[in-house]
Amino acid sequence: MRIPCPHCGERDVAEFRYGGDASNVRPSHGSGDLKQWHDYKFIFDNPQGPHLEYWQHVYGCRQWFKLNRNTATNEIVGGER
Amino acid sequence: MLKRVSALASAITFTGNGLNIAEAPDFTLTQYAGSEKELKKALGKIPARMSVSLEHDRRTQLRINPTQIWVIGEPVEAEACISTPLSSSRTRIVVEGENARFVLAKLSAIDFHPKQFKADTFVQTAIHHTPALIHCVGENAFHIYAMRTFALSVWEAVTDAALEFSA
Amino acid sequence: MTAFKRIDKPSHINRTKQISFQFDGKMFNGFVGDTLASALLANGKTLLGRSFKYHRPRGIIGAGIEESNALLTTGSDGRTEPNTISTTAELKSGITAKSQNAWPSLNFDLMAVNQLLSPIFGAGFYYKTFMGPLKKSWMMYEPIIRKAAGLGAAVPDVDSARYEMRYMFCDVLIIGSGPAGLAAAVTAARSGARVVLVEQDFEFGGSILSSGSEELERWRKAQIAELEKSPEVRLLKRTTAQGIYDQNLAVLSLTPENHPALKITEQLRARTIIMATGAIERPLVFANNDRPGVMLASALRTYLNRFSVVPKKRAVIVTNNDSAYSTAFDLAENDVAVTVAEHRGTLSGNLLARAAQLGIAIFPNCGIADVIGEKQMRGVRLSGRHAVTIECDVLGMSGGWSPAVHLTSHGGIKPKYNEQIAAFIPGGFAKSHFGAGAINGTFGLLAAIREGDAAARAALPDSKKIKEFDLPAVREDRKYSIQPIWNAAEKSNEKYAFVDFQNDVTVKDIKGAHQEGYFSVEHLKRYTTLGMGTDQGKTSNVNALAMMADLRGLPLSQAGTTTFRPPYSPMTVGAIAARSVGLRFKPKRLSPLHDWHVAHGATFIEAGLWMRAWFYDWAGKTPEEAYIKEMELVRQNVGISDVSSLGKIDVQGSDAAEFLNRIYVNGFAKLPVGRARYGVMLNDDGVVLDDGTTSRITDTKFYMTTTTAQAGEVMSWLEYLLQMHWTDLNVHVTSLTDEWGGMAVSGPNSRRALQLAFPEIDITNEALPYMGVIEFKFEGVEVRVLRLSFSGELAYEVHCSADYTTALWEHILKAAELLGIKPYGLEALASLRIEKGHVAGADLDHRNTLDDLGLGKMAGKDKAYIGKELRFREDCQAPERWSLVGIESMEEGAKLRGGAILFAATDEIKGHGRGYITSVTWSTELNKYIALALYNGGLKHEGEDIICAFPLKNENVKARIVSPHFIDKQGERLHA
Amino acid sequence: MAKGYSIFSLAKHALRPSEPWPEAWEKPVPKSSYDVIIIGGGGHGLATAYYLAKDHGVKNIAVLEKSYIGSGNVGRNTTLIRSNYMIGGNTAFFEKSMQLWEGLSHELNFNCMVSHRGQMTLAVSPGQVDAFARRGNTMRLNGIDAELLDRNEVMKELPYLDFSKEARFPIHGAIHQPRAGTVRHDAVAWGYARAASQLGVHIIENCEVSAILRDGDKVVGVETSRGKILSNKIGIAVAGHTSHVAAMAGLRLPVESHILQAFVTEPVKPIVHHVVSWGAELFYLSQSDKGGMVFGGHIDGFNTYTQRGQFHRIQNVMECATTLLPFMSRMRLLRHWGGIQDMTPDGSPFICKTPIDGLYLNGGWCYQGFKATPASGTTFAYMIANDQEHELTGGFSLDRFEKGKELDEYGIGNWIYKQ
Repeated sequence: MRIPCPHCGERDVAEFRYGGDASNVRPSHGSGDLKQWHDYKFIFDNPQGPHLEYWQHVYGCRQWFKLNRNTATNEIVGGER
Repeated sequence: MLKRVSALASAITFTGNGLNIAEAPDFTLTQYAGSEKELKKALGKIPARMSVSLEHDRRTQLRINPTQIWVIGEPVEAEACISTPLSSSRTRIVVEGENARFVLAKLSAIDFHPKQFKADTFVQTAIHHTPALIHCVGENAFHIYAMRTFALSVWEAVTDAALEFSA
Repeated sequence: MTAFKRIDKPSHINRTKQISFQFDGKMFNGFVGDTLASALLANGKTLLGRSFKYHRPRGIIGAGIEESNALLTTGSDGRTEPNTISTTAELKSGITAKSQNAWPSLNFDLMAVNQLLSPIFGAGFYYKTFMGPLKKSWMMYEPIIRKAAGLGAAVPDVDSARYEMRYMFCDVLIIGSGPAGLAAAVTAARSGARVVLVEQDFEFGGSILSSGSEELERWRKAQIAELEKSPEVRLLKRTTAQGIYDQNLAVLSLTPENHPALKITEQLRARTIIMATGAIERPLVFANNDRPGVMLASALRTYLNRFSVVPKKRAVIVTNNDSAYSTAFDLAENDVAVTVAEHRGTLSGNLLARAAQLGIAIFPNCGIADVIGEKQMRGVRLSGRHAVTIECDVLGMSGGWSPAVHLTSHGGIKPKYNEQIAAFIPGGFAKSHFGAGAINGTFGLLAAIREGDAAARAALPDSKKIKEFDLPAVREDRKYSIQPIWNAAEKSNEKYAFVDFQNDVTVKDIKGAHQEGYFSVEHLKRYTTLGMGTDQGKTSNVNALAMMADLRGLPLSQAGTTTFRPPYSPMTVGAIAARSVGLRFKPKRLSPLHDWHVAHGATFIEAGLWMRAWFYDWAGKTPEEAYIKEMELVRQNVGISDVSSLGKIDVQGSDAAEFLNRIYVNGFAKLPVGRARYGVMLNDDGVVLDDGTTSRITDTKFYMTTTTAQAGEVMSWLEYLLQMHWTDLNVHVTSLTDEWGGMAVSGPNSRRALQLAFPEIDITNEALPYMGVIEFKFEGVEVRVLRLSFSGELAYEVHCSADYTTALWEHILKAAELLGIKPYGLEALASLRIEKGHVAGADLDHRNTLDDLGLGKMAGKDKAYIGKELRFREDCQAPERWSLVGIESMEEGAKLRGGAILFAATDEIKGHGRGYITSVTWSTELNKYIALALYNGGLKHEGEDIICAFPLKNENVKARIVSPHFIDKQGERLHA
Repeated sequence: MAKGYSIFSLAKHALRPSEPWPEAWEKPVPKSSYDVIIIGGGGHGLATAYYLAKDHGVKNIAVLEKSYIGSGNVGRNTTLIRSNYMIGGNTAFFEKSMQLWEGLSHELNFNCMVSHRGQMTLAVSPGQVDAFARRGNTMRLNGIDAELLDRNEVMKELPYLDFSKEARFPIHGAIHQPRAGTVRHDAVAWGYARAASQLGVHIIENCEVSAILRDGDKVVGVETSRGKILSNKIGIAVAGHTSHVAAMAGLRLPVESHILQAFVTEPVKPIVHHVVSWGAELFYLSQSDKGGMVFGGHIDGFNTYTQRGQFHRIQNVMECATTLLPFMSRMRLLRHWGGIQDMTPDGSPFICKTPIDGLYLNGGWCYQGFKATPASGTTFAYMIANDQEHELTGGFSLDRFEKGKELDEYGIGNWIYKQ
């Protein structure tokens, strides 16, 4: 698979670190709401289709970014910085 | 001054058919970090984008991500932005000669074709599972900036890939 | 009695270059240009191996990669490889080849007795027996059955060969160099695009090489010459496209010439891919169709036209389509008597006329009833109304052609059935993939060339400008007319009618699978092992699927098809691993002091990727012996230890203090400049992520340290938070792990040692108190001294840039030599911290909460920090959680062991216990074994007696729960 | 002719070829309603149906399979079984599974080739020896077989490993579970299917569930490609697609689907007589009865349903194979494939009730679905029959993350950031 790094261009997936689902919204720092953090941390749509997710170009520019990838085909649908 | 010791103190320069590999030590590397404005203020001119290096004021600038620039050369007095000395953190290996691109192609999943990877461009990629910056400094001349602690393993990987060009 | 001979006809072998080779201990000769198979045939060798299950004698079936029988163990220069496909193996001087799966010999194989039991040994018989008499009876039968496993034997030693990997890129990848591939390559090359042409054979040309046509040979050479002159074209012979992975990654296996590597794996990223992979001929299924001498019709033509090898006297051809007549005619033209058994009833006038001209007798409406002969066929009996017996040397069979759709299947596209050619063609092509020639079911030569040209034009932008293509001056393509016949076996002989040769799957097996309900394609394959051999069903799949469809009364288009998996042909494991094996498996991470350690008697140990000095020979020869002396040195005097592997992170920016305050459980906002603080970080889930000491260098600049193991994780985590979530914070983080080296100078004499080393610097307790930090320049080098202690003694960490760490280390050793300072290693370092009760690697296992480690009080009550919410989940706060305690051995001489399970003194020694020992050391201060452990309820049980159970060594050791701080509980030494 | 499988019935059939074997499992037309519906005709679903019929007297059961039975992970795994678990909620469950494996061929009258050849897990540091010792001690204290071997003992048993100075991660010792081993994976699906079918279970292939029908908080049936089928009890056992099927009932789960790749080489004569796994990386290998080396490593490490693996992971597994077992270098890779695996945040599964009445969940098996099959079947059947948890599966609940009761067997913690 090739992952388009928004900064370095398309690179091999081996240069990246996967950061998981990016569609769950991170609760605000110190929100104090256990349930909110639980749902954010543990519950996923896990769709078969477009999936918004985090990647870090860990062997390259070390930048994290969001990527929309189709989990049914591994096609890259789009990126988001 | 204390004695400087290279991570490749034990390495022997490789000379082969259309290929030389050696350490290129004694450089000064400083990282400057900040917003576009801060970086411009501190460095004067900066590269507009990543992947293309900029020669400015007898220094080489490599923009390694949107907010950080490596400067190779004398450090700049930079009040406007954050600076971090990194000269010890990287070990520089020079690979040059008509066969250099074939050697690099065994190390990284990067298109090293002369039309794609030209002089004064660079990539940040992986060599032997470690991060490396490869800078094309001439038609067939390259600087590899390897992590210091991995430098010997990277050196071995580079010279091993060169075996077919042994003299 | 031999069935084949070499004739004088010009071909692709080079008769001026003779090569000798060995087969089963005897020497033979062949020529440059031969395959191992063609050379063996030329020498009259037709019996080459035994089949997997029934040990039936087997010969050569094909002339290419589809071969399922003629597998040999080959070797040269002391290196052997099992299951070499002899029909593709290029004949090389000095090669030795051996037949496989025969005992005691190929000619007389005792295991052939299995054939007699074949009525019992039908498909799936294993599942129905070998169950009794006892519960675990399979353990009794398995070793016997395993003995019969495998074809060749693996060699249990190190592979002397070198393999390489490389990463390449191109605009157009063309797979296959037959007429379609050559045409595509030439058109693509004319556009100036970067082209790669891949051919699995050691010659370009594909089917042209077997054609015997001078005009085509001229055309082939002209195309290759043009390609060789194009600067952006790479021509890769002896290269197999093994698989197509996501986003056009083609994986190629190359066997290079004049290269230090035996094989090269190339990962080729292609903008577009043109598949000109051709087609594979199918066998016909009839009784004893596996006898040596029964071959694919096209293979006979290849052996004739490419290798000048022909059947001695007479060949019979059996076919259901026109393609086999090319073989029949070429053989007849070369003085081989030919008879054709034709399944079809009517034939075109042209064919009949040409056959008559060449004296070929054609028997219509008939097939083969049986093959006569065992280790070499001697004749055939025809079926149908011409039930005659014909003596012959070989039988060439053609059941039609199957396009090589494998690579399209790798991407998940299912093949679809095409009635007209009675075969599966690609169900489509992915975006940027194209097909040309036989893969599309286009079997004509000129049509294939036209498709190749068209595919290249489709693959390229601005293709109109490309120069038109020259076609060879040959007659228009013959029609491919086929009347499918999937099972030509007579009912009584179905158990000898082979569908999958290598795995001995017969028509009877397929019928059995059907009866028992194993209908679906995958059930059929898995139950009968059809298509699971080294050939992966290249010749057998379609026949079997069609038979099953017939049995189910379904059209083949609805019966489903198989999914082809990479690799296309078996791929050497070492060639994929390439150079990252053995010592190079993972890079070694070396401290800037590494060379010094090597020169001064250190023994190293792997710690993740790091190589760390474990112990030094001044203290002993084994770690057990050495660490105690090294500990004593630190407790009584002063030692120096390399801590360069610690993660070090530069945290700078106007919001740096706020940032640290968020990620650590304890407060960092008010840490004064020039002071350090121990901090603990949690994950979002409230589990401990890491700990370390962070110092404030200026108001906006911090120097963070992490554990060696978690340095990379922590760095990525900080970047994640800053780049994705807290983008409003003005903070920059940079790893300094490689930039800075570090050494711990520890022991009651450590201050004296540093005073000797840096007499100009004030490091009195007042100037540099516990958890203080100072910076100064020493001989032009920036030095940072942090007063902190892992050992519990008065101690300092001295950090400086990695280029000068060795010089500084040597300077301190020299300056403090008179004190008796010496280096100590990781084992002593880890033991010293156990005595002090500092948690580290073994105790931190990603399951611990802050409270488990006895650090709950550190957390700020009123401040927010990462992990705070989930840290307070019900069970994370349960009082019976296993938490940190110290343990002292109560039995003299009895060793405590890591991994021992802990029980209260009155407990039955059974179950999961109340905890376990995480790390152990001999305490030089207490003169006994001590340990850190996690224990149910933790220090509530301080003073209680326990049992440390280690059933793996049948040990139960009495011990007591104590505070984990074994020494200097008040911290007097730290603050001295 | 006799339905039972034995050497005698084999001989009888050989002598009388005109009398065919009956279908291994019947292929009935679906009825309009059942007492219990199991969604998923894989190992777990079929085993559940079998134990429901056999142990709980439920007669009217359907297993709905969207493709052919065993088309999912039961036919894609590397066939390993073991019970080397040390966390309270896991040990007894996986040991129960091992005990059921021991008698399975007899129980099902179908030879699943349960081979207790032993598993050797190799430690590459003194610290790892300690960690393995903890595991082994816990096993022994729970009545499970385990042995600790030092380097020399390993060398004797597995002489083909790299014991040279060139080893990047030298072998310090191993933990051995003699009863661990391999099972012919497809046979497990077929054996359970046949045995369940003989007890009257309807196994309905090519029947894809498209909706779970509810009446308020209760399930009432499913919509399928073969029509509507009613039932008040529905069990989900669809490894790899758990999120997708649970979403039909409006549930969101702590599950992400990943691909795990597996590999097989050409067959060769026996050389590896154990299951071998490695502590330097997740890597495991055994030699099948047919002679091929069957092996695997890590998941690829990102959500996907494609069943197509990434090549850099393939490279990594070949590097492991060649580094640990140097003879593997010249072996040839015959085939590689992928299975979709439901990963949970703590690496442990779910066998539990759901917020919806009558809907039961079995999934999230991570790396350990195959070895769990028999225990998963018995305990899930118990739960469905009695509408309450089996004592062995109390820890496998959906709410454990909310409670902080993670069952983190391997200390993978925040696994999502690990690759």
